[in-house]
Amino acid sequence: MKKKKLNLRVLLTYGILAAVCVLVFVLIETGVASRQFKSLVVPLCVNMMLALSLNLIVGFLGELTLGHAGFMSVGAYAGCLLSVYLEGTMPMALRLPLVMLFGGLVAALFGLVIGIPVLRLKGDYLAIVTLAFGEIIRSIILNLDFTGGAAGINNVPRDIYRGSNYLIAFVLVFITLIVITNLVYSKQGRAITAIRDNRIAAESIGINITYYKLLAFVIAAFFAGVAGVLYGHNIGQLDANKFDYNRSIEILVIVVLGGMGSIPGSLIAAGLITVIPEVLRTFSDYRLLVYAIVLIAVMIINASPRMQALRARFSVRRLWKLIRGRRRKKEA
Amino acid sequence: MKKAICMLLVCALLSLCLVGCGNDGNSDYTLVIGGIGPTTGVAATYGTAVKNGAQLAVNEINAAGGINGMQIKYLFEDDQHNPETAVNAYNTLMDKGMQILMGTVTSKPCIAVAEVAREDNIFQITPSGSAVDCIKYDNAFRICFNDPDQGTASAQYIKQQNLAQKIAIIYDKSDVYSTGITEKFEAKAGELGLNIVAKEAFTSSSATDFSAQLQNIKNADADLVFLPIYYEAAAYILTQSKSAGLETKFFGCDGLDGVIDQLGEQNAAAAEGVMLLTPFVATAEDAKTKKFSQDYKAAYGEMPNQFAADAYDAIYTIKAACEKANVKGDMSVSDICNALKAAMLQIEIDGLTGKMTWSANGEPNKEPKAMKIVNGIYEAM
Amino acid sequence: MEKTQEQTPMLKVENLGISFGGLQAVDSFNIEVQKGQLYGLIGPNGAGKTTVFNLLTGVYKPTTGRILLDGEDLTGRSTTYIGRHGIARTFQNIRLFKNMSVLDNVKVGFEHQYPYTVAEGLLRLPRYYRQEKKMVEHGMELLEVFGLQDEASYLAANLPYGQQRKLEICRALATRPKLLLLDEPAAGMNPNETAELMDTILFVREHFQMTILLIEHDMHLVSGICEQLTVLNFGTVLAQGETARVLKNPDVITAYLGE
Amino acid sequence: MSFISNLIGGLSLGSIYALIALGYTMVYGIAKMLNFAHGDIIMVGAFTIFTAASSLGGNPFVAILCGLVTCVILGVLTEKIAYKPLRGSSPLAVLITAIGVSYFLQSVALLIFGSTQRPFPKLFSLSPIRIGKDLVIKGESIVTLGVTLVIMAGIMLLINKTKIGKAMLAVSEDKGAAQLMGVNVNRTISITFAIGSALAAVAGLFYGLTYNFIGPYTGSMPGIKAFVAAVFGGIGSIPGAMIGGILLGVIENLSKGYISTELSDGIVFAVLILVLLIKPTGLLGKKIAEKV
Repeated sequence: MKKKKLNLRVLLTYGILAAVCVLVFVLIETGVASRQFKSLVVPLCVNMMLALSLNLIVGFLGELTLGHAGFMSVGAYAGCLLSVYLEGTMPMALRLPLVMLFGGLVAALFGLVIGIPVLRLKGDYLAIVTLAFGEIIRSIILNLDFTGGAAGINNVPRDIYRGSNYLIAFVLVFITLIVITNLVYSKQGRAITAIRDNRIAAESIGINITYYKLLAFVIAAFFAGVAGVLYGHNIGQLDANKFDYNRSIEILVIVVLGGMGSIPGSLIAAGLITVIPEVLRTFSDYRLLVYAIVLIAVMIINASPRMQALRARFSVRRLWKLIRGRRRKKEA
Repeated sequence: MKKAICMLLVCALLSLCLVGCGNDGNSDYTLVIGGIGPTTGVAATYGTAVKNGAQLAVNEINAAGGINGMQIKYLFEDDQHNPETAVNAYNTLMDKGMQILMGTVTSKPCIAVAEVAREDNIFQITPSGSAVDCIKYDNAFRICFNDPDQGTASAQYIKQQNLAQKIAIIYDKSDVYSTGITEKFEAKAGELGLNIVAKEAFTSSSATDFSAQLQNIKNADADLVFLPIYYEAAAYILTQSKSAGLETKFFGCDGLDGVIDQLGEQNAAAAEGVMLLTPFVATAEDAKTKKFSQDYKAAYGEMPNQFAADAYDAIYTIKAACEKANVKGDMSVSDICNALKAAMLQIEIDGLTGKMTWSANGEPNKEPKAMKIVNGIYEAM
Repeated sequence: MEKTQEQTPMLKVENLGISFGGLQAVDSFNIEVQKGQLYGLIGPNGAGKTTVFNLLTGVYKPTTGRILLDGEDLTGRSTTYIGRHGIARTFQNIRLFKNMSVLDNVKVGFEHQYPYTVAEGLLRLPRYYRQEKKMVEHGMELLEVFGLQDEASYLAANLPYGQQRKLEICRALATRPKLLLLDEPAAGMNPNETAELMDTILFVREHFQMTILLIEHDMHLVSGICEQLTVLNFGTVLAQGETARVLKNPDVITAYLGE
Repeated sequence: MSFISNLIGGLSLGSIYALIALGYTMVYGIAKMLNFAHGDIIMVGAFTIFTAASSLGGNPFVAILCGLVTCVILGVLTEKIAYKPLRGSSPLAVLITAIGVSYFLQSVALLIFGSTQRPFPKLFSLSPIRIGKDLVIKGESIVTLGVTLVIMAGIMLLINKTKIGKAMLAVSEDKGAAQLMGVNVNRTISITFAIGSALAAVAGLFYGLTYNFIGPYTGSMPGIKAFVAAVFGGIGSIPGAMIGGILLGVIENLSKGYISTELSDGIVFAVLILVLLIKPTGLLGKKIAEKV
């Protein structure tokens, strides 16, 4: 009974996302969509991947990190440098998966190396330490020669921007979504959620806290890295300053806005946060002001206890039950 | 169910920007020039200056009858100094029928946009994107100097005038402009036998307190500090060096222009004696600069900086090139670009930032002027 | 007496002690619990009962003494290790995984019994389905024992108090422990519920052949089901032995009623 | 000599961090929320003083008073409008609204004052102290350090010795229980925000005096650094925030002076990580043993 319901929810998420992807594809390929619309597609996918992966840490593991952009940058630099190196030696269809995997693995390795010492910390202390690691990574990238310093890398092949290659981004979002969903609804995912709900109880039934925390951290870092590689191959350049703590906070905004521990929530919020600032271009100078107000308003509407109670009263599910109840009465 | 509604909402928003950007069709009598730059975020000063400087030029040209009889429609989009946003801004402008691109203001976004602009073969002229890669394609030109040239020129000038024996550098490690100049400056200085005794860095996240850097320079006993940075950070350095009792000469590049206004009356003493190589100073006495500065101040309440001047010149350069190439309203974006590319090599502009001609690589040929701040105003050296 | 000599006791604790910054919370604590026994640990508030549990489960590391479970030395092991190697517990203040379903709470307890790798889980390989199916079956079996099968899909937080207690025991049993520690299982229950709980505990012992050590204040429960008792006072053992005899011990009565 | 000079530079930088961190900790420790907009309230305070000083005839005390009043009103209003509706939901939700408030204040300042940095009025003329030939201590730094110490002592007295302070402690422990004990939780939190924002105004004043220039984004970087300092010192600990701030400044300056100005950002954070790995609850934070 329960199992079916769960599968239905997951399938619904997959289905709606697939439908949206098809719709976007049709709009772009038939030329109905504007260029602005098209240029938003890949950044949106990048944000979705980042939000899904951060949600694993913040939503499911229940730990606050402010260094997600650091993993993104490590993955981006690793993958994009390899891509620059390999360009011309092999077809794109081979090179892209290879460099994405590489970027993801390097980021995951960083996640492991950083995770081992810092995951002993909790709460805001962990948040600060991850923020610190993100900034250290940025500082190091700025000081290394092969990363180009402040000038960054400017010759990353812009494969994803060209033609219909944005479809690759769709595929990546789906892979991220499926992996994260599968993880969450597995033994390992349950252990991770159990740690969030009650660490002490989880420990007492033999769950290895460090292992599962690291697992969540490493998988999240992996996808952040892949998202970074995707970002680099869309924009064609990397700049260490674009992966600072502000970027980490932006991802966190998406996760919290969508609801911690809600996978479809992350997807929807990524959409909102990517699209709203562009839609608000009509406000020109007042763009960011309006954005700030929208952010605060959405947050209050979405998360305040009073609004939640109100929503529960008027929820679609409740209405549906009411209608069904009446019908049943009539039949009786 | 709630999810479905939310997803629909996102779709609705997406389609809103789908519908919102139709072309208004009849562009026979207008020439659409698009501008891109940061008007919000930490680099907002530069973008705003460019936006305003160009607007002044557009107003003047439109009042005088436009370009080849066409009025200019000038559109400006914010990029928050972010390459991704800059590409979005570019595409938004393309949706709105942009025919010529004046931008972008900052280097990294400019490089990203240059890639896309090349694919569209749209004519691009950046007022202030100074990294070499900003104009690596043949459809792109620039008004400002590029970073390496400034570094080389500065070292040469210091050597020629024999300004210093021991040179210290303070540069912004996180900024392309600053690292670009510094790199070439060091190379040239080495070549010329100038002695660099200290090289101190800061980053965008520590750009207000310079006590340690200044102390290091003091320890190194430098007699000139080279500042390949923008005037905001320079203002901090100059005021703090005064209170730290550091008595060296200061030498900067075009980014330093604007430092007098930044310092304001109360800190004016800190700017005394600062030297810079720049194509433009807002307080210059020639009629053109005077009028520009007055108009700018009247319209926007503050003195223009070099960015505003570059943008002003960029618009007039577009005008001159369009007239030379006899650009017509019914020409396609790509045709305009091809015509302008040829015309750019033939025109000569006597702008706010000096007399300019262009070579095929898109770089302007113009002479920087060496200036020194004396009694609160610039004096030619 | 002969019995203890011929088989190793399930739990044997020797000279266990811990001090927190000079305060000796538990001192030279000895206990022997035989297989299948129902053993009670009682004492006034602050006597150090829960501290003993925390020592047994590795939450605190003892400063002196040894802990032997079925002959295996567990002294100084991590909580995770101990949880995996035979001691399961419940908590005084219920600690469920509140935002997970009832069934999932139990499934988390199966951590080491139905293993599959991360890759098998992510790729949904056959073993994932096989093991998950077994977990559901086994989990539902366990829930049925406690009459929780109809609530399997509820969030644990939404269960009434009494059922939360049961679920906690259920989750502890899911780890297939050799020894079950119950920390004040009857706290906050009315007499009817307590009576029901006593039946449940006895049933658990029968059904799973479980050795149980429990902390309790409710003397009715203690005298009703515990075979052996240890009384703690100020961190030291005040009395030990058969329930009826211990409860008659004048020292114990003084400790409980005051002088 | 240059060591002492660097140390003094670090102290002066650190005392600014400490001053900001005190206001941060106030709200952080009692309302249990990360007020990411604190840095921007500092910016608003500085701009208010700037505007008041240039339009109200330049009386410094009137200008400072204006700054204080504006910040207090702003702080209490943002709490009522943006944070209070979210009380009871996850602390992260409030963090996100605080980020929204931060964007909001920055955009408003950008629209009013433009993006160009403004020279902050020299409200007082403080002459630097010279010791020997090379040692110069800025007057502003000494005053900042002094004011920070006084404020720290003041807050500690307020919290430990007064009725409202007790109420604050109660609210920080458990809002529900405090309510039951007759503490007016809303009022207490409002007062906390009022004091925190007043401190932000003071920080804005000294920031302006020390660094001479203010802009719409002036507050964000010091805000983050102060957050780091507050956690470094131990969450909720008032002297911890003070020490955390000062140490952060000193470490930053010494690493610039003796290791590398190019890597200093990284070094500061590396030291921070090291300290937190050794002391996982900050320098003066209480180690909260979880009761099992």
